[in-house]
Amino acid sequence: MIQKKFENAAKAVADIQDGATLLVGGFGGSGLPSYLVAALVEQGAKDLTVVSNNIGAVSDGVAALISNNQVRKIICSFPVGPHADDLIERLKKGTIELEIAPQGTLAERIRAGGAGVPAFYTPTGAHTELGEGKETRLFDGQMHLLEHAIKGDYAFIKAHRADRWGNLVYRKTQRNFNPVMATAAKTTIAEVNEIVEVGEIDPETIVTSSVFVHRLVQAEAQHEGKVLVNE
Amino acid sequence: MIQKKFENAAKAVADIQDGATLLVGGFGGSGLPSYLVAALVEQGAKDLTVVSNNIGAVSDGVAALISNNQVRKIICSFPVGPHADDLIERLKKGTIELEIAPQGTLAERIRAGGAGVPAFYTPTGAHTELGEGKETRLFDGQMHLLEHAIKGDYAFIKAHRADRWGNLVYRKTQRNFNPVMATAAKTTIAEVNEIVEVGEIDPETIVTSSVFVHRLVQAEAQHEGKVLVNE
Amino acid sequence: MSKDQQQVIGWTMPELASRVAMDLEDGWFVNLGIGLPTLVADFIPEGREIIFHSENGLLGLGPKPEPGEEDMDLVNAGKEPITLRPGGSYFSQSESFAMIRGGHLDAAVLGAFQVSEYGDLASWKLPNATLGRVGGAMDLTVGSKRVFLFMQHTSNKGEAKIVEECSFPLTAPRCVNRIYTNLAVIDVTDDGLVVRELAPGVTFEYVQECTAAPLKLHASSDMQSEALKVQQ
Amino acid sequence: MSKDQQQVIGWTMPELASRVAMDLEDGWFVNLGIGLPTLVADFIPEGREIIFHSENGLLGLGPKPEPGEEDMDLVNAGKEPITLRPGGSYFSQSESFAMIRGGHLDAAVLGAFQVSEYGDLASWKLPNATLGRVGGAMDLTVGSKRVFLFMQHTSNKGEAKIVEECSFPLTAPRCVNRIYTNLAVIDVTDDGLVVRELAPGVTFEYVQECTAAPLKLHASSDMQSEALKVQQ
Repeated sequence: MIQKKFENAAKAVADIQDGATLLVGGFGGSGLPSYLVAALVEQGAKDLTVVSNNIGAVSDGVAALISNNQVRKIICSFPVGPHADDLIERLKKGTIELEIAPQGTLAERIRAGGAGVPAFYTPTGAHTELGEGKETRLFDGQMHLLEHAIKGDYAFIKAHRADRWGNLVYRKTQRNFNPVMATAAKTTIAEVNEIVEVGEIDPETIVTSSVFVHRLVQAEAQHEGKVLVNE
Repeated sequence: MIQKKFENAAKAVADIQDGATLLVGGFGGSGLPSYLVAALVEQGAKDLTVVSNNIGAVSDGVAALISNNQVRKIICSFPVGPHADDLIERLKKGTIELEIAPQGTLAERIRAGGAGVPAFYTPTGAHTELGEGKETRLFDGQMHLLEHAIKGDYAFIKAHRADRWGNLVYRKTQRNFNPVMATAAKTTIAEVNEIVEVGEIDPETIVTSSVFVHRLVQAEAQHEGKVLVNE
Repeated sequence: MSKDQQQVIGWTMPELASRVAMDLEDGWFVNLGIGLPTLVADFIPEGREIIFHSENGLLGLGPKPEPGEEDMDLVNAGKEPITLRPGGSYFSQSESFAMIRGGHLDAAVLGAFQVSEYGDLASWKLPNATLGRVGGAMDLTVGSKRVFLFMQHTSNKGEAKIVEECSFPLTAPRCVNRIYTNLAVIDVTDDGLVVRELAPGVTFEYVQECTAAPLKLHASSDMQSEALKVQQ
Repeated sequence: MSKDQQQVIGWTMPELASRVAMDLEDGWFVNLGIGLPTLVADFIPEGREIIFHSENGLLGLGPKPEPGEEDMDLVNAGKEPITLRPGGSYFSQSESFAMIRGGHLDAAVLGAFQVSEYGDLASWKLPNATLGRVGGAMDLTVGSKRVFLFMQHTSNKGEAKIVEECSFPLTAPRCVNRIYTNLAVIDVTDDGLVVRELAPGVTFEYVQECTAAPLKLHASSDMQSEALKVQQ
């Protein structure tokens, strides 16, 4: 019988090794899997490549992993905010690498990773600093960049409700990067508010299908609702 | 005030010109916008390029446009079935062109068209007859094909329920090609069983957002449920 | 088909479906091709949850509906009415094939016209046909973690379907992992085709005779398979 | 900002927001950038339905919630709590940017550091900054059918923001269609920058003085704009 639920976040993240690539959902504090991130700070895996849209909006997001010196490289679109100081300091020391990607390119690269598309062309970023060094090609006379898929060893995502098979529904703009990241990792771990029996979620409303979710963790009460707007 | 509803299918398809590219949703009879197709048979536009997964499963699908000599080129994955005879005859006479695409490549090319991605690489079809003449490239040592986006001048799609803004929900496997084709046409015309007021569809359940739908037509009773499995 | 003696040599198709089902592991996501492979769904061993995928846009394919209960908005990849199991979900073609191409399915069980000793598959077009019917076959063979074939060992005319090199148009090269036929279960390995299991009453020599590529016998497969209980 | 005399020359920011709102047509889908552009939502003329897009994944952005009614799962691209209008919908980032990049938005109203006479935009990174904040700016400028800028005519230090060539890192070249500032409404045309409208009490000569690129006066814009009623 399919059973994806782990007892707690610590057990769900226990096997993450140094050097792993990790996708972290959320947009600021909304849809951020903060219980899983906290467990990984505790677990201590190092030299991580982290892919996440924001890094500094809230202290219990990716910023916590950076401050704890667990991140070797960060790929994001918006590396600013109240908790970006530790990132700036490490960039100056050269102990962390930063790759800035336009938000849509970031989302599409992750989608491509989940969809078996190794690379695609996009007009976004052409003729800009972020396109420098990238392969270019004209389509209909307009310059496009070749962008490559992003895949994770692990994805940390946040959803509202799961069933035992791992089907997920989200609340409102909590979706953001979560559904797309769920598709692009070898092991997708979902932090959810509620786990229900199979059949209790209307099949027409399922956003992330069970095939994409490998582990489920019930969010702990103290982590729910803790995150404030840019703190 | 936004008002996308047309009085009937005839008026919704009236401006389709000879030579237009048309995306037609449906998988066999399921999710087939047969009322719109019937109106286009009546309207008579010629030299159409039609993109549709199947052509011969039901007589009131794309087969009807082929039999009525309105199609110059057809792009599909499954050009067989009980109503393919007229296609075969026209292929032999050279009056129609057929492009067969793997189903996933077809879906992804249409998605790319809707998503502003002019081209992408896929492993599907490499080293096969369907990959002949296509640009290839190795990723991780595996051969991939460069596939180009498909966009339509019009898309005919079928959905279950719409609201006045054009938000859509589908019933079960009626989705098939409909949500993706809805994104890839200059003018998307949706045939629906029911049109409700804005706010009556739960926002968490909307599959096709209003931005993708330009015209709404209420399906006529005699066209509903008419389509049988492979007839 | 009625002239085909192989129908009564070795496993019947339901028995073969049951044999394939034994190899599908608890929790796997599996696509069953149109036609014969759909039989597999009826033989999942008790207590195992296998989630079937249909490329037209659903996970959690259930059995056929009772007569009169058919819903034309709920069909499988063969356009036949089916049902959805609790826990099932619906999605569009682009999502369905993202799932397939992205490597999320544990196995696809497909039919075949020909398969080569290297695991090349030909399944979508006969050599002289005006039209092919590719559907999702190329995506499934390229994207699925495992490709299993479910087929009669030879063609209706008695010609070998397992060959040194495919003469029919390819679906994908080097994609098949295991071949289930009425005569045997055969693995495609780096070391060539290896017979893992023989159907009751079938000898290795007979299988080789019906096969146009060299076979090896797996070290542990010298026993006839006899314990297969068809659970219908 | 407090030293900025431009705050009281020409239009106030709410007046400017109202001026932008006048140009958004019934039924348009529009993205409002973080910061000043969000003001526009408050000034949509009666009877017009404009559907606002937020790139973090919604269409149908409504006003800010009442104090105490904030829902942290319902935020805009600035991560501020907002509401959803009836008819609104939610979607993921990949869908949101497919919408943007695919050309489905009628307009984006964005802020700017600099804009060139050719419509090149610089808005994501200051020249000597360690970090840029690109977010969705590059996608929006490339993908939206129209790009409108909503900005103070000059920088806080009084430097021209409308220039012959951007010296700051580009967001996208040749992407801006119209510039709304406290002083004027300026079109980017094949024929250069054309002033379509002057704020009350502002002369063409003054606008030119505050601009580091040549301006033309539109044939029909020799009258001062005075009829702008701020509907708040």
